[in-house]
Amino acid sequence: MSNPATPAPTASDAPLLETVGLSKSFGPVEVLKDIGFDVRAGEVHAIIGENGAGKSTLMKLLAGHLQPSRGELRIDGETVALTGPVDAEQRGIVLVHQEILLAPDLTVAQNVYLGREIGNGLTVDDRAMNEGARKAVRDLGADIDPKAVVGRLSIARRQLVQIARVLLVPHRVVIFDEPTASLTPIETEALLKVIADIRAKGAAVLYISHRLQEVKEIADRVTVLRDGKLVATRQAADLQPLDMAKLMVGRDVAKLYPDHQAPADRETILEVEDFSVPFYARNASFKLGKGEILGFAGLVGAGRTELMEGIVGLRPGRGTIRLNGEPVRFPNVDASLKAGIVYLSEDRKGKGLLLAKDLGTNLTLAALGRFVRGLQIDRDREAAALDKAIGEFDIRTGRKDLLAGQLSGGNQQKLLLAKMMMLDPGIVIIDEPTRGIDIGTKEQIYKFIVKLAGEGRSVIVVSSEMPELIGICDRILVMRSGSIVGEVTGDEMSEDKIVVLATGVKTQEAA
Amino acid sequence: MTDLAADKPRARRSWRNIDLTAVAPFVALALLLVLGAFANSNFLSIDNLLNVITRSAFIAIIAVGATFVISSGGLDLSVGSMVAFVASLTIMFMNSGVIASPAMMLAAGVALALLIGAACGLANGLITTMGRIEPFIATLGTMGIFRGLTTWLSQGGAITLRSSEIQTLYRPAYFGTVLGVPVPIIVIFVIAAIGAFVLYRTRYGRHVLAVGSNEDVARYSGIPVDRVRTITYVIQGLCVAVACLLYIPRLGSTSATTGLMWELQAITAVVVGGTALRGGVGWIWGTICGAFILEIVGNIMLLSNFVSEYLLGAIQGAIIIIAMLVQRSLARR
Amino acid sequence: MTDLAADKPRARRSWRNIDLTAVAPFVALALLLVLGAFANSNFLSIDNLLNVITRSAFIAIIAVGATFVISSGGLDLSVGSMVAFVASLTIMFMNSGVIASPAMMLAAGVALALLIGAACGLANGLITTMGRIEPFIATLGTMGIFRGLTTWLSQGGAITLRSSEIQTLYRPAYFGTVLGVPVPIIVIFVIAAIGAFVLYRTRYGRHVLAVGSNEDVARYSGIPVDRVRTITYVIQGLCVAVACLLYIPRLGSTSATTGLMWELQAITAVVVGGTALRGGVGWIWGTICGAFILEIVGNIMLLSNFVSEYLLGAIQGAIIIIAMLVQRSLARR
Amino acid sequence: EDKKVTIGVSIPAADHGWTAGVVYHAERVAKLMMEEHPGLNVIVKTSPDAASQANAVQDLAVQGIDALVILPSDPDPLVNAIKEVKNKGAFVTLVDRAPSNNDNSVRDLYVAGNNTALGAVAGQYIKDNTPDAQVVVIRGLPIPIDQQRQDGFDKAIEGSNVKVLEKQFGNWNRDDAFKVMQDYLTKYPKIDVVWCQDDDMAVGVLQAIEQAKRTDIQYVIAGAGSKDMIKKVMDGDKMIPVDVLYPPAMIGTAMELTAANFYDQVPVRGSFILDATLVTKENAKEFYFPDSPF
Ligand SMILES: Nc1ncnc2c1ncn2[C@@H]1O[C@H](COP(=O)(O)OP(=O)(O)OP(=O)(O)O)[C@@H](O)[C@H]1O
Ligand SMILES: Nc1ncnc2c1ncn2[C@@H]1O[C@H](COP(=O)(O)OP(=O)(O)OP(=O)(O)O)[C@@H](O)[C@H]1O
Ligand SMILES: [Mg+2]
Ligand SMILES: [Mg+2]
Repeated sequence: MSNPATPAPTASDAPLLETVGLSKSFGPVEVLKDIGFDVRAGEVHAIIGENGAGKSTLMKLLAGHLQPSRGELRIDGETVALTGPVDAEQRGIVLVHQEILLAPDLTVAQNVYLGREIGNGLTVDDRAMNEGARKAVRDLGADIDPKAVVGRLSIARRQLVQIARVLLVPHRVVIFDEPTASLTPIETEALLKVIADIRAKGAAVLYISHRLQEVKEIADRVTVLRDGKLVATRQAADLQPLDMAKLMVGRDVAKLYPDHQAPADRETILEVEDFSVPFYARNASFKLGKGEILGFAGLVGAGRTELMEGIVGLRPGRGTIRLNGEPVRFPNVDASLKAGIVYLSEDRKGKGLLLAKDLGTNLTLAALGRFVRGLQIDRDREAAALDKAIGEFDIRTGRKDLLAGQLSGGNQQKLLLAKMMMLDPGIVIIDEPTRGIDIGTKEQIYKFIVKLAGEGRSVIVVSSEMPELIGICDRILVMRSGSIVGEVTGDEMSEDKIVVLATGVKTQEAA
Repeated sequence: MTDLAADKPRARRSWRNIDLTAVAPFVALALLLVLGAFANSNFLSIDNLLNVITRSAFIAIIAVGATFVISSGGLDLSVGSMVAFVASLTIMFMNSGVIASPAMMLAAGVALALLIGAACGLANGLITTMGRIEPFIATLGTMGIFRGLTTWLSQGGAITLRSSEIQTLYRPAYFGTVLGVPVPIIVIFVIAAIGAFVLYRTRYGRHVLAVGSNEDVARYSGIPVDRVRTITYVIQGLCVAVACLLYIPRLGSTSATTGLMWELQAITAVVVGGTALRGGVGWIWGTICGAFILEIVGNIMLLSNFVSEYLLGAIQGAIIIIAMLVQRSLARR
Repeated sequence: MTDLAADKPRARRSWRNIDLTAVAPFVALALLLVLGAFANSNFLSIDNLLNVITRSAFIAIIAVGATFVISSGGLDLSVGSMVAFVASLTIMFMNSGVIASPAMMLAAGVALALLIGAACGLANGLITTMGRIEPFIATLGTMGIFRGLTTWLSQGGAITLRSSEIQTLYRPAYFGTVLGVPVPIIVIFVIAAIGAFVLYRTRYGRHVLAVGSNEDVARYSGIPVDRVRTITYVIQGLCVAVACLLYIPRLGSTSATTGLMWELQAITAVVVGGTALRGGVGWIWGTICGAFILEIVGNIMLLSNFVSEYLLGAIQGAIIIIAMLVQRSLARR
Repeated sequence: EDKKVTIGVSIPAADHGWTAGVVYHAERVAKLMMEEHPGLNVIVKTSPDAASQANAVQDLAVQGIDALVILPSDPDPLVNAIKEVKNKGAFVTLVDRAPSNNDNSVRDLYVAGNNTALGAVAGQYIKDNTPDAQVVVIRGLPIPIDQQRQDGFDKAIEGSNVKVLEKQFGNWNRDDAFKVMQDYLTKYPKIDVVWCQDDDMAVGVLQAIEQAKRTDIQYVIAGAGSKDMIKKVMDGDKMIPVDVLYPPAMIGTAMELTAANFYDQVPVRGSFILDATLVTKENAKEFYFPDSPF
């Protein structure tokens, strides 16, 4: 990389980037208060905190996407006022967003080089850019056709494209805002290698993640935010994941996964037989018992999301579905919702919430029928439901009149969960339930899933995080390239076993 | 209850972000009224104002329907020719004499107009949703179809309501007054009130806004997106029919040029009223205000005597742009 | 690695989704040619085809500009009246006699037309971008302004090119041929080729598509969104000017009705050609094909004997819808 | 004479050559009349379509008028609006376009060109000069006056050998007429005469014929009397041997007559129908106004 200064690969003492009394308010609400911390060349500095603690906001301030309300930002000891993301990029500060920011109609290569196309003055050199993009993506351990249109890629692939795009900019500080949230272990591993590489070349990395194990592995220092305030900055070596969790949440997080007894003999409630979703899933068959928590594991692109979307009628699919023994057909989601099956999309911004509408509107959207009195929507009842949901799901929001898009990522997930639970479903399919969710909230969501099962509802959890599948599921099905390739239950449930099935490659340990 | 506290900030916020968008068209209207008063002393006379508001009825009523279509993310360019088509068929039916009693005939004609309007709207809705054709193009196509059929029905001439009994009976629908208020003005406000109720208070209205805001989210929430969209076009068709029912007693006759360009006026009224063309929000009362603005601009042009008649179109265009600029600068904090 | 298997289905899918969208208009065109051959034996004669393609030149050229505007997420409803405005000013200049030599005068006129076109486009661009007014409304406003000014310039009548020397000199620009190919056809293809080059091969073209696809992303990527958008309108204005330069030698005169409704035709051509109105993609060659389709539909109607003259508009509307349905059903796997 | 009189004049917007002529003459005559009668105020308003013309009439009434001179863009839809003004006591002069019910409940004075005659004169000329002609027709817009012209034409050639090959709409627009003519030329190998009903459209027709280099077409008959076409007749252009007059200046006639009702004690109620004169090389000079926009 073309880093202007290439200090020794060890962390130097002079801070590259420093904040003093940095604060940010949205309207009357101050979401960041007096943040003072620093980033040194050649270090990986992790930022952790609960959902809504202000991590993304802080990063946006550093990368010029937002302007601070108070306080200052110093680069190489010099106070600067960033005018925008482009200004920050020119100073070598680049940001991989938490949300995916790509132009959906353009190809991978076009996105990767957007705004800094290769070419002579006038024309662009597509061949060179395709090559460059292919290489950049391959460096991240993925193989994506550079000519593919981004809008048709899965979220994980888009995330990789976005990372590739940012890493092509000459950089001194790279900020990753939950880069691994939508990645599976294999891609995550590749990304962690890339990060180590960046550090080795002398640049600094700011790394946000809710996967504390990952933080422990990669970070040199850890800064913890809580409620917009900086709680502590420590050497990573001095902290265990549970310590981090404690600093974040402000209390002990003893046990992440709740106890949960699988009922002995379950009656089958949902039976899927030979179900195919064209281009994505082939001949899937499985049964779901009453009160069961069934996991779906697999690598990114295994077709789990599409299979579930096919089942609930969001995509055209073929095959037999039996509900309580009766064959049913779901030509659209409306039908499956009426049958008591809800599906929570992994893409909460694109498919889960109306970002430009308020919380109440979002909460009641799917179950609006319950809030109608006469012809009218009963707004009092709607407001009461919002209060209840905010309490029950612990949605952290300064004010109730925010728009859904102004909630932090994790709180959006909780709102989505609350929204779909309004339907009082018998079967819940949750796709990536804890993507981008802090550890404290995770604990709550797991508890909630187990509670659902305890109430006699059935839950399907699609997740790329194997520990959570193992932690809460009664049974895990593994998908590879669109097919269900195996099942692990009881004591067999281990990451190794799942990885073997998911990749089709025997790992050394397993062999 | 627990909401008392929450209600306050909501009010404040909405005052900042939302209400100014909603208020802006009314400010523009007020400015125009002042301008008009300078242009001609008769402008602010009750007679003139009632005249202007009365005749904005066609566009205002159609634009209420357009607010639904637009806020669900659609567009309907066919409304102008739909007016011609629906009104022509209705007049032809009333001329046909299949029912002897004029009153019964009139009632049947009204029902027929509503039915045809709804059917035309349904056709638009199905073509855009089932056919997956961009609304712009689908309704451009039906615009040609409706107008073509009208031309064919009229064989290039005019279609005129013949029965003088029906005419006499029907006349008050446009020219009558209730407590001094012309009937069309009452109709405008009734239609707008119904529209506002449906859009803001009912489940269907919520669904319309959700679909316009993000189609995927709506679909994943189990909202029957295509049905919701289709119904917006049916509502638009019904509004067109109501406009026709006022149009027939006023002009008593249609031809191939009836309603020419009204679609653009209706859309302009909606947008001047603060509704964004990309969908997701809809301001029924703003729309009504937008329709008044358009009509008043024309009225001022006519009453004032300093504008060359050749420049009328140019000035109208300029005023629309200025009205939008006023609105934007207000809405932008 | 794990993805090798995954790449195959994707390749298949993109072949289906992308190429068919691009191919669909050509399929529709081919179907129309077959239909035309049945309608009248003269239809496929070289003379007729050259006639039709030649007269599609105005819409085709304007639609190339519209492809830029639309794929950047904008819309320009003012192009029709811009044609009238630019052509009128140009003729008036040529009539003014300020330059003695006809050839010089012609050259100056051409330069002036391009200049005015670009200026009109710039005005549109600035109003939409700086004024933050929806393009639909902004250009509806300028549509009124341009047409109003034209009416005023012509005092409602026609503006006719008077100098017969210039006329003789200029005539071949529309009626001339090069190796048997009419000049306007050559101009269509040259403009389309330039347009395709700019849109697909240059940095600016890339930015146009990025802005249309997602404005925020473009902004974060350091693309000057407003400037890119404004320039699309300038390109549109230049295309309008080129169309005017072909228009003037054809009839040698303009009036207040010149270019009426051309904006709708241009937009229809763009959409029939496969470009989506929401922006982000643009098919220049599809647009050209769309313009041919529109003109050929009219031509077939006239050459065939089964359609009543009153129903022409209806059938045209229906054919546009059918063409779109064909396109969608091809594009949808 | 210091009698204060206000005359409102409502005419269609200048959207093609003929209406432009109407606007021109209305303005011209208004100025002359106001010079002649100091107490007279003439307000001229143009409107693009029937509905807005109904509004314009209302707006004129609001300003207080003693007489309304109206050339309706589409007569039937305007009847109600006109009646309203008349019922308020204003003197109403209807120009050119008659509603289906054209009696003194609608107007006091009717001044018109003769649309039926415009068609009939053209038909008659074709019948007389080229008795076996194959004719193509380009109509205007699908509105009643167009229908009247067509009916007159059809009536005139009834029973003769003149054969109408086809009728299509050219929307009183040069470009559309050009296209329609091009297609006619493709479709019919032999065309003797073109009747295109309006001078504006003739411009497009002539260009299309010239471009196709067809020699079978003997002549084109247009109508209205625009300065360009009258000039061609005057110059003996073989393609335009005659023109059928339908003068936009009739609006001026109507305004003068209306003023006469107030200032001259002469009866002006009733119908005044102007001839659809056939303009030939001999009489063309009388109808040539080089300053008019039309
Ligand atoms: N534009 C905005 N307007 C108002 N409040 C906002 C806005 N953006 C963010 N917030 C609020 O600021 C707080 C911090 O949000 P931020 O996105 O920085 O959290 P985070 O730490 O990144 O959380 P997560 O882990 O869920 O991503 C939240 O309470 C959020 O609701
Ligand atoms: N845009 C696309 N076009 C064609 N095929 C695709 C596309 N996106 C994904 N696929 C293929 O579809 C299958 C499943 O995709 P997807 O990544 O959504 O699965 P998933 O198991 O839900 O993954 P995730 O963990 O991201 O939810 C894979 O075979 C993948 O290659
Ligand atoms: Mg965040
Ligand atoms: Mg998935």
